[in-house]
Amino acid sequence: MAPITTLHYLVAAAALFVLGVIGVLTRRNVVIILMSIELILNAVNLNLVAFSRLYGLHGQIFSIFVITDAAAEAAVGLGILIAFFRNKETVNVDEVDLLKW
Amino acid sequence: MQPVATTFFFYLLSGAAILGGVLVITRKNPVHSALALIMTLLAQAGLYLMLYAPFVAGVQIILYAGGIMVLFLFVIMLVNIEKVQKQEQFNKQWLVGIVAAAALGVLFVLVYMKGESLFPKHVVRLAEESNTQEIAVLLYGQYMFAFEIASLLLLVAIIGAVVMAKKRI
Amino acid sequence: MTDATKYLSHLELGEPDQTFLDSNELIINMGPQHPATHGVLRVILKLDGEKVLGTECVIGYLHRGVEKIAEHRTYTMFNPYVDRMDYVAAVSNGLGYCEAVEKLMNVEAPPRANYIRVILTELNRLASHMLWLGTHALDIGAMTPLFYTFRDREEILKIFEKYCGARLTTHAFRIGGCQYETYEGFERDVKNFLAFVPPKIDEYEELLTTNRIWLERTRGVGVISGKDCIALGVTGPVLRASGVKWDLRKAKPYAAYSDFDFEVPTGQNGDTYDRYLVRMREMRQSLRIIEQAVGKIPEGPIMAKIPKVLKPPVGEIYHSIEAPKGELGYFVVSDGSTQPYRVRVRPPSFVNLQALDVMVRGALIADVIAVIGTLDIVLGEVDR
Amino acid sequence: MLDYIQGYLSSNVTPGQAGNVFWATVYILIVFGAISVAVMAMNWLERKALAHFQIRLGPMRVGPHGLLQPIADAIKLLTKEDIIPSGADKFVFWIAPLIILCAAFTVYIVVPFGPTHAITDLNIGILFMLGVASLSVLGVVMAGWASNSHYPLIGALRSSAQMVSYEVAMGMAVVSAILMTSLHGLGMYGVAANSTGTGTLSMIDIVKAQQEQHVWFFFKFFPLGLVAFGIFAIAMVAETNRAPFDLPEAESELTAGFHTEYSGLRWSLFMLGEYAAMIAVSSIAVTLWLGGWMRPFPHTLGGETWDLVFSLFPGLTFIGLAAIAFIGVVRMPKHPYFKIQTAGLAGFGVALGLIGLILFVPPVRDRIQDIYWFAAKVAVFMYLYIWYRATWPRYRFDQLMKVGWKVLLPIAIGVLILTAIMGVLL
Amino acid sequence: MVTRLKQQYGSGIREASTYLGQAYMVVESSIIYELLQVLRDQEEFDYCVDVTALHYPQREKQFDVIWILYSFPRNERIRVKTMIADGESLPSSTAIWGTANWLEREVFDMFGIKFDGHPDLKRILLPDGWKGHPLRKDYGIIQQDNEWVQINLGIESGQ
Repeated sequence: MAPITTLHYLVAAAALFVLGVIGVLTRRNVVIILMSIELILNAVNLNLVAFSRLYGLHGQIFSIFVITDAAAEAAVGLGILIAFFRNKETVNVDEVDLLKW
Repeated sequence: MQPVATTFFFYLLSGAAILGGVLVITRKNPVHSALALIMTLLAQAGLYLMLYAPFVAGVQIILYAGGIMVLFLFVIMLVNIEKVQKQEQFNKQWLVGIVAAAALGVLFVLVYMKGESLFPKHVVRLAEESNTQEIAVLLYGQYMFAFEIASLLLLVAIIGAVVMAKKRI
Repeated sequence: MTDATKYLSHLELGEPDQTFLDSNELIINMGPQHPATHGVLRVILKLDGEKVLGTECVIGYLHRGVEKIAEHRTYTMFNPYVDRMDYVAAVSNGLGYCEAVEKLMNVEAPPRANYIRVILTELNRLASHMLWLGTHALDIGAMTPLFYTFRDREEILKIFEKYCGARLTTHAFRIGGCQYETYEGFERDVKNFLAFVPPKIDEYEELLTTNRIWLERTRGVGVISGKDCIALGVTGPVLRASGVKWDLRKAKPYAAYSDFDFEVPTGQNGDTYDRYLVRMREMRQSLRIIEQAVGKIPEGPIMAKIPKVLKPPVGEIYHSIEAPKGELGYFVVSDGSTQPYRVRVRPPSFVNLQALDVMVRGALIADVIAVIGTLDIVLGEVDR
Repeated sequence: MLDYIQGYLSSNVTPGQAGNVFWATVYILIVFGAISVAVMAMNWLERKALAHFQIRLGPMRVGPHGLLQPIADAIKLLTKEDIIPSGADKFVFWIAPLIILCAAFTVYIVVPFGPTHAITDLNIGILFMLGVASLSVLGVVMAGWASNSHYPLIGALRSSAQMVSYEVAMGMAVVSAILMTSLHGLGMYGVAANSTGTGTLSMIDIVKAQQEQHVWFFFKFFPLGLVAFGIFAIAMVAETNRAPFDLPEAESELTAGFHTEYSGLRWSLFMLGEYAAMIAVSSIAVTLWLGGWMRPFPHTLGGETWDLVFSLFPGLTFIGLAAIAFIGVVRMPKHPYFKIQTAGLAGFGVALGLIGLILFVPPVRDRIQDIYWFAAKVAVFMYLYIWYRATWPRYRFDQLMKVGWKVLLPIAIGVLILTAIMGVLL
Repeated sequence: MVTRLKQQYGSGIREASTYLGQAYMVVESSIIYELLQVLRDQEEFDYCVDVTALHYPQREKQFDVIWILYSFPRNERIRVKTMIADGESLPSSTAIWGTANWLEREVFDMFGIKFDGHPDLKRILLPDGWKGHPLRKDYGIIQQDNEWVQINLGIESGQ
């Protein structure tokens, strides 16, 4: 088999990214949408780390920042979810179509 | 240390990651989705190790798999999944969404095909033995300001999450 | 206007503030099969996370109809049944019943019998408190005291066994006195026991009394005030730990208790730790009583003159004693026949258990366990 | 063949670093086998020691002094009916114990039993250990959720909150130890040979740093190392859900917490995971603060003679155990009923004695020393676990959180800052 | 005390004396609540030891309901007894003594005497769906609610 090059990693990351996008676009459940966003962020991370093999360590630094952001995003997102669930008793995004209730 | 059986492990790990990704977006039960996401994250940690990024792999395991996913599971347990499971899982625009995402994927692959020639021909040898030390030097040197901003971001996120999730303030 | 609506209008709320997660209160069943409910008590807990919003006790799983049985047995035949109620303090149960019937027949047990009764009852109080301590500590997570207390309780049971052949459901006393004369070496055994136990009690105290975790787990937990205790009819060590110095052995002395010098230990805070301390001190006071009783045990008959067939005159009597758990009362009604017309048992555990709800509201699950332990209930007595 | 083994034994890197797949596999098998045996031994020891604390005898029936009890238990658990509650999520229910078990065992990849006796030496060793160990919380949460029952759910919520909280204090304590690897200022302890100023996360290098600085981190910057170690020692008990922090499985409150609904094989996996995790966190403590594989007093009592004396310890330990076994043989009742038991115990004693004699042979002696001292230090922790369990009542949940966040964490951060200051000043 | 109460209630207190040294009084069921209230508030009987009942099937007023009270300050016990017929109900003393809650539930469970104003009057020792009140004299000693046993325990009979 051919040796594994950076391109292989990039394709794997693209696949994950696309899966994440599909999840965000098609699912109704907020929890799963948040998880899909995590998937997207991870795909980006994989790209960054793969490129860091070509251009030096900066990619890895960036991926660490991305992980930090993911943590913040998950905390806030799930906080919103809890508050929302407490008021509406649903976790479906398409039922959140009002700006105020 | 030279990685062994790179090809085999690459296909194993990336296959696991993508399979996990597919399961995340198709499962009805959010707990199963979370489990699949954990599989993806751990497989990615393995890929990071193969890419000479042990520190990122460690952070991935501690923060993602150990921290964020526990948070997810916690929240899933708080919300009532039984009801959610019986409902329609996909929204009305699911076909459009899949088509758009597929188009995006095709775009990615095309760009990679075209752009591969632009990549540097040789791979930078990253020292695995001192990876952590080098990252530390960069993080606390060149990226100091970004690091501080990230810490501020986390603080804001903590406060925001507490404010939103609290019953009565 | 009912109480509930009054409460709500006071808060100026139309209806309870029910958001979804609030309505997602957990209702869990603690028991009837649960390691810490001391038998088949079932407590339905309404929880908000770990916080207890309310409790309801469901009892009766061990109901055997003791009071109904009494109406179909003669006075003598019913005597062994009472041992099966509070089976960890069977001697106290027997004492209460025998004394109630004696009073109804207007006879009195001879002094020697009374002394034997006091010695055995106090030994049984020690046994009961030891069992309580072991299980209570086990509930709170300290495993070791259980085995220590069982080791020492064994010595008491040995004395019972030698005296009457039974260890748990002793049936030690008869109406009118005692059936058996003390065995050869009874006094020596009891004296040996008196020398053996105080260091052991010190040992328990060493493990628990100043243990930081024990203090944190018991101080300020399950607080009940003396006023609440009286309103809820709570008696025994629980009442005394709330600062009410009341012990039937002092208030209305029975058997030979008026002959002895002992103190009634009390607490101030009415929390679990005070109840623990009160019971520990009570154990030492019991030792004091036994010591005095063994020292001056009189000679003489052990059985009063009573007819072969017991036919108490028509009438009714309420007699109560200080059982290890609180006031144990017998309300005996006679219609002049050989069988009691009615025997009503006033069990201390049953009444004390009512206070559970007051004591655990707003506390955590772990406190429910601690409070059930500290109330020292025996389900055989609660359900009868 | 023999040359190959000999050639490997004289090398001075771990198989993982050497990239030697064969030896790495052998090591993995040895380590996992040894840990499983250690878990079984620990199981027996806990029951016996706890029993003796509580004036009982503990297991006595299966084999002499219950020595075969763990095997009997294993057989019982394997053949027991495996019950899955009807409302349970079967897949998650099935996978949860495996997650805990894998998390507990994967940690051993980087545990340094000796300078070369580790499966591999990762650059991020300690980070990897903490990360993988923290994965077991996922198994706990899933087990509690999948059981579809209230007690396991409460147990799981308690457990996850507890483990996540204590991980913070634990991490802080670990960081202060890592900081010490980079600090060359040694104050009253003298100056290290190699003071480069860069720290390390690698488990082997952490021990080597202690070797070079001539001090166990336990004693470094007294009392800072001691306090950090104390925080870790408390947090690790909470991490492994053991008494007095065993709230998630508090028997008297939640029946058995998150594994209430488990039985048979799956339950035994939980137990295996729990004990393996106990040994794992103890290994971290030993590596970070107690000098890992180093023998006591390597410098004060240095020199050939002392080396020889200390190298006799492994053999002497086994001879001592054999002696205890023979005392047991002598004290065994003389009734014919106990014939087999007496013979078994004697055979066990002989086996121990033989092992002890083999350990006196010089090449083996030198090779086994590191592992012996490491295991001895870990064993002390194991004994402490049993001791805690016999002595203390259980904390309440709010008190547990209070201890974690309001006591341990501030102290840990304070120690971290002070360590940094000391390192810069000295 | 007795004379004072007699003055207040006249013929409501039908009998007040002692037997074997224990004081008791028999009162009309119409004044029982008031009397208990007075006993607690004015006579300091602050501790309700027991609430129980007796069944005399041959009498017209079949049931004796008995309150055993104790006063901490006076160290005195008193039994208050009233009589009611089957099917009649009594005012609940739960508001006077918290103890009476479960004790009255037990009386209800065992005798079928209803207490008006009781917050939660339901069976306590026997299961909720049980038929019959075991401590009545006409309830046989081996009698049981066969139907309940068959439905809930799935056995023919508990004997």
